[in-house]
Amino acid sequence: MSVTQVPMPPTPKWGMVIDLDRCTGCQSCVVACQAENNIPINTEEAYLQRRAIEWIRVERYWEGEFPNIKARYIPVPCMHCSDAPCEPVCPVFATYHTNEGINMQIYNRCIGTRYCSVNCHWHVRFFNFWQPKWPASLENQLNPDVTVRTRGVMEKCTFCIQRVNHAEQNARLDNNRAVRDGEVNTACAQACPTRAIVFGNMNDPQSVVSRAIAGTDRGYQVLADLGTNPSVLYLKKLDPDAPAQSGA
Amino acid sequence: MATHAEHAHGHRRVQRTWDLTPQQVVTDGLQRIRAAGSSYRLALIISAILGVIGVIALIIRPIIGAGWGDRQAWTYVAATFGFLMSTVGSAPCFSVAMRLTRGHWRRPVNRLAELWGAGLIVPFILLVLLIFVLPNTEGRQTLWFGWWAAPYLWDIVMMLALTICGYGFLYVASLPDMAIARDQVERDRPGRFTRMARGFRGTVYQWQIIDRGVAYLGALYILLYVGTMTVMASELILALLPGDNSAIFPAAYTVAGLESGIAVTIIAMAVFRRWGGAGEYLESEQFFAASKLMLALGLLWFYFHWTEFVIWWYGRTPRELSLLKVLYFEPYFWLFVIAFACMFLAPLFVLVWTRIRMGIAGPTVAACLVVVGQAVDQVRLMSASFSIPNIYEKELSIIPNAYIPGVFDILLYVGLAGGAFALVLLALKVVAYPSIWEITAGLWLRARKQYYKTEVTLIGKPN
Amino acid sequence: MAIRSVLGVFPSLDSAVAGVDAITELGLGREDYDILTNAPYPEGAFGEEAGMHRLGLFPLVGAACGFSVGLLITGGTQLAYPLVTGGKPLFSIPPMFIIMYEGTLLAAVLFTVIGVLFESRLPRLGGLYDPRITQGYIGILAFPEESLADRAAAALRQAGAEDAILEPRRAAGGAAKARTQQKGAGA
Amino acid sequence: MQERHHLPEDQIIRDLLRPVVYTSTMNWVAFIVLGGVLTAFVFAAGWMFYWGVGVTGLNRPNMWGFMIVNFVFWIGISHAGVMISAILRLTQAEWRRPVTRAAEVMTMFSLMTAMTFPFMHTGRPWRTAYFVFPYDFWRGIWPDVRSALVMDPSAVFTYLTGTILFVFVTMIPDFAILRDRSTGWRHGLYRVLALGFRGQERQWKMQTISGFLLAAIMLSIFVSVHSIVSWDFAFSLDPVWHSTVWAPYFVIGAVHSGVSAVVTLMALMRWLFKFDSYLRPEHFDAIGRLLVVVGSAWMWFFMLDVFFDLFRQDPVDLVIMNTRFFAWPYVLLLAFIFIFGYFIPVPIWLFRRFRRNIKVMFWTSIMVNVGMWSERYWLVVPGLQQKYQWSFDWTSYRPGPIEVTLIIGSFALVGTLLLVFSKLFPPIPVWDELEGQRFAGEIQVGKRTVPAIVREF
Repeated sequence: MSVTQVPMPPTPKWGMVIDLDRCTGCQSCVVACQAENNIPINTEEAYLQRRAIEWIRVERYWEGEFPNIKARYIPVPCMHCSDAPCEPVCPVFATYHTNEGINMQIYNRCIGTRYCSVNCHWHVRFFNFWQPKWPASLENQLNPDVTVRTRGVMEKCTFCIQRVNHAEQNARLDNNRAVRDGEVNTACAQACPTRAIVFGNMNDPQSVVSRAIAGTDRGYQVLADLGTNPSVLYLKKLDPDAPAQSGA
Repeated sequence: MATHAEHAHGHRRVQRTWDLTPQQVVTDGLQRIRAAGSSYRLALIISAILGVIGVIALIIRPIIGAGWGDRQAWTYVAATFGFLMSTVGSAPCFSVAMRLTRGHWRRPVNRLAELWGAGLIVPFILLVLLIFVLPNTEGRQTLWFGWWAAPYLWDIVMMLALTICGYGFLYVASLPDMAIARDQVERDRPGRFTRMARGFRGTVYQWQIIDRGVAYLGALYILLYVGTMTVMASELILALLPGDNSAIFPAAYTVAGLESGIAVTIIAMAVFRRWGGAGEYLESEQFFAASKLMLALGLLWFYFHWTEFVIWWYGRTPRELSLLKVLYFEPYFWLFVIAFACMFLAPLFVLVWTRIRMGIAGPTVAACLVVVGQAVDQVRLMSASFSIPNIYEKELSIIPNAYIPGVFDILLYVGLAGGAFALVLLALKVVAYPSIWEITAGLWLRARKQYYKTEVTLIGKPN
Repeated sequence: MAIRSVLGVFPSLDSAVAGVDAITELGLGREDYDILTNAPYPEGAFGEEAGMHRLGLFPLVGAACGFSVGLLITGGTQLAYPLVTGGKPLFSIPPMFIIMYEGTLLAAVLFTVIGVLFESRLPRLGGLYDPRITQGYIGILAFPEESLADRAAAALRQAGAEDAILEPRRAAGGAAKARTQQKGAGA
Repeated sequence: MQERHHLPEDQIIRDLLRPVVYTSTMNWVAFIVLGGVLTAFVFAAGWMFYWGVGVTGLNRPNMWGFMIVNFVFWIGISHAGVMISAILRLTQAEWRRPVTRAAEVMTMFSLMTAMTFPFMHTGRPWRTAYFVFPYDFWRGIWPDVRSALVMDPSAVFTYLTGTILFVFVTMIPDFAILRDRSTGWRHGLYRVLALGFRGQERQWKMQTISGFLLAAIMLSIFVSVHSIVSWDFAFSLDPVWHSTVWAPYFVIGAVHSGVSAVVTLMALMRWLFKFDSYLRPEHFDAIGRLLVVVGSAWMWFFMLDVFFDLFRQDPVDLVIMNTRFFAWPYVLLLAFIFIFGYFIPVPIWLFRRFRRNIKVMFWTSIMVNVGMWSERYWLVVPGLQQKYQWSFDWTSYRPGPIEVTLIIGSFALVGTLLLVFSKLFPPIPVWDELEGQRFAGEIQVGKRTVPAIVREF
């Protein structure tokens, strides 16, 4: 079968910028992620067991002593490290790196050694300790584009891979063009009321996410000295009184 | 793979040592003390000249420009220190290890291993000089955690204790032979043996003291040696390399030291066999057993370095990558290759064959290569650590270029090693070889016996 | 000429050595008799055994095989399924080395054990044996010419054997084969 | 060695085969007690299979816990076998003879037990089994050789295969002895296993040489196994785990705990099977001396690990070291490590009188393993609790009842397997003991008779 060769569009590198100066700690990203990605309901019991699953979580730290105390928030999704320490430890290739810079998790392959979680220093890999259950009323709201995981497998933020794939499919059908900026967005970025989270193609200098990081000197990576080169970048909080919070 | 059993029915040559009479052992042991040979004198003169050259180089070098304060200029002093610690310093440990195994083959070898300890004063003096260029513990990586007078006082104390213990070990282990020399050689005019042997008459009590003294001093020596090497590896190398907290390194450094300690002992065995008239005492059994141990330590050398490498390879943090570069892959790559070939590949591929280990030449060649490898490896390590300009970083940001030695550096390295060797040769003036009392004690514990159609050796194992 | 084996069962070491002398007088060489014991005696107690063996070769061959298989598996899987993990090279040598090391040693062990069985001619099927040997009796298994067999048995008995068992008479070819099997090709 | 005396050969055979043919009351008691614990073990394992890993006390940062600790512990115990039999064979130490079999068999069973733990511990054990054997090649997904968890099974399987073969080869002559003295199904079993062994001179020669060859190979495997187990931890970037010294440190720790376990086993065998004239005080003496060296080397590596973790004064490491040294329960475990693992037993072993006292040796060896179990827990668990700066996520870990049952059950499992083994095969190599008798001699030196051994060269 001969097909007219259409040049392949340049490979994107998906990335995220989180502006801590804009983050209010409202947790809407957490809720959006929960709804989008079929994450089991985190009951009180799950929290008490320290086994809650939140692909993105908002960590809250206190700064200062009592009267002058300040709350600091840092939303933490998977960093999608370029040299992710969690990947080479998996014996069955259940996690690997796509050429679009996404740290992928393949649930079918996973046998649950939990080594990836042990070697993830951002604590963003979650294990299904129990068989996930939804109340009957919620069973019909599960996202059909996202696998429902069983017990005994790891899961984590996928940069809403179902949305990325969808956008790329559309672009491919549309004369194999590149995905345009704004065509794909993660649930957390979409839900963020203050636009603190921006998602997009890091390889495209014109994308919102590239411009967000290019136009500032506040950018940093969390645990940069591990040399894993995360794809999620943070912008420091601007604070006239206190030194900027670094690295959570 | 080599086995004892192949040994067992390969040749049935029986070592001649155990058929000697005690009188012959005494005669052989006192031979050199009665009349030192010309080759001995020649070796002593050459090594003494080397020593003088080394001392001159050591003094002149800072005067003609290198200066006292520049740490990098002291690279080769540190390398000499490390090299001597790994050879003359570690050989007595080999003696202790042999005593622990309680084999009879060790008896002619012990004295040779202990003898190297006579050179210990040289590394001690070098450390006293080096201590002035070491940074204080403020703000740098350190084992001492703000101890009083650390690191200066404690480094010196450890090294001093090691030196004293080494000389003490040599003295106690050869005291009975000094008494023999006192009675046999200096019967008419009391000399150095009379002074050194004191009142040793060989009473049961005195023998107990000797036995215990050798055992305790030996155990103490090993403990001190391991401790000192650990501390020195951390002071001279790890502490000067920003971000290097490789815990295996002191162990690897010590094991490399022990390996070359056995190597120098094997070389000494070969020399004594060839030129020292000890052919009846040092036969394939000794070379076989000593080289087997050297092979084992060579394998350990690789194992320890491999674990360090593979952890860093998996870790891949910028800190670890820069350390891999500075120590192994960038400026000192070829030095590492030589050390790797000499310290691991040579023992492995030469000594893995039983037939080679049964001979004399194979182990000797391997031992010489190990000593060369050790010398090169010390240069690699000390050059890497002494040329870091800013040791206070969290991780090494710039990999410095290789340190190229000057003429004085080389002269110093060779000269001081020769000087230590001269001291070892000098020690032979008061220490008998072959060691009379140990070999004689072994004579009683071997017997040949007819067992039906074959002849077997009985080896006594007194507890 | 056909061989017919004889097994003399001796109650003590002294009588067994006498038995060895007796059959040596009959003209049997060292390769014509074998000693069966329940534990090793110092080598050569019954005369030097001249058997060659190639046991040392087995682990070397095994190591070579294991190394190659390890190389194939580790190299092949990385090339066949090139997935990037953790920014490591697609063809990572250090981990290969570790698994190849295990493969080398595994095959070396397997081959050594095969070698031990092969060189000791195990498993053995048939051949003369007496359960008293594991009680501490010493068996002298002689392989005389068929014509000498009865005399050998008598000599063994004379030397102090409690029993001398003669192999049942067989076809000539079969007996010769039995001898090779019992003694081993290298003997 | 005054207590060494010559025993008639048939008495040796009879004594050493006694456990196979005679079951004492204590033996039955042991079977029943161990069987009871084992039932609990099976129940706990089944419970966990049914409900999932949720029944354990594991949580998000602490993804590995008790079961991994226990895996490391049993792998460590398994290192005794080869340490004892390989090193002692290679150095031709005469006192190895009665010790080797028990040590090797313990290696075998503790390895099997150890392997059950990572298997049970995975989220989907059925998939894990599928991953190990038979691998689902049809999907074209091969294991990632870069993962330490691929090296680990390969090393453990190599070690287990090697150990089983090693034990088998050294047991062939004993199978022959049993074959000639048994009837019924046992006879059939031993006949098959003995492979028609007749004790030809050539067969004995092969037996001796293979002892050396296999010992040398097993020694190389043995070093790699625990190194790779340590790399399961050290290849990660977790602070305090990511230490270059862990491989040899784990190996020497394994030898320390394993050799101590051999002492425990020897004392138990002596008591249970009345092997008083075979497992003599001189054997405990020799092992005690070995243990002083091994224990001190272990202490050196322990110190290296601790000191060089603190060497950089990196806050990330300091937090965990602080927990290890000052927080409950790690401070207690640390005390166990120091006191039970080293500072009580090793000074005791320095004295000949105590080394020759079986009761003292028994209790000190138990102590060492209490200390060494604590050490594994102390090393592994705190490493995950306070990783990096995410103090929001720091959590402690407490094992659940299922995990505790599994750990206790693992001891029963090894005990039962050892007991069953001793009902089928002699726990002391009979032929080796006979050989030892034949190779023993005496040398007269003045008024003293020195025990001697025969060497053929």
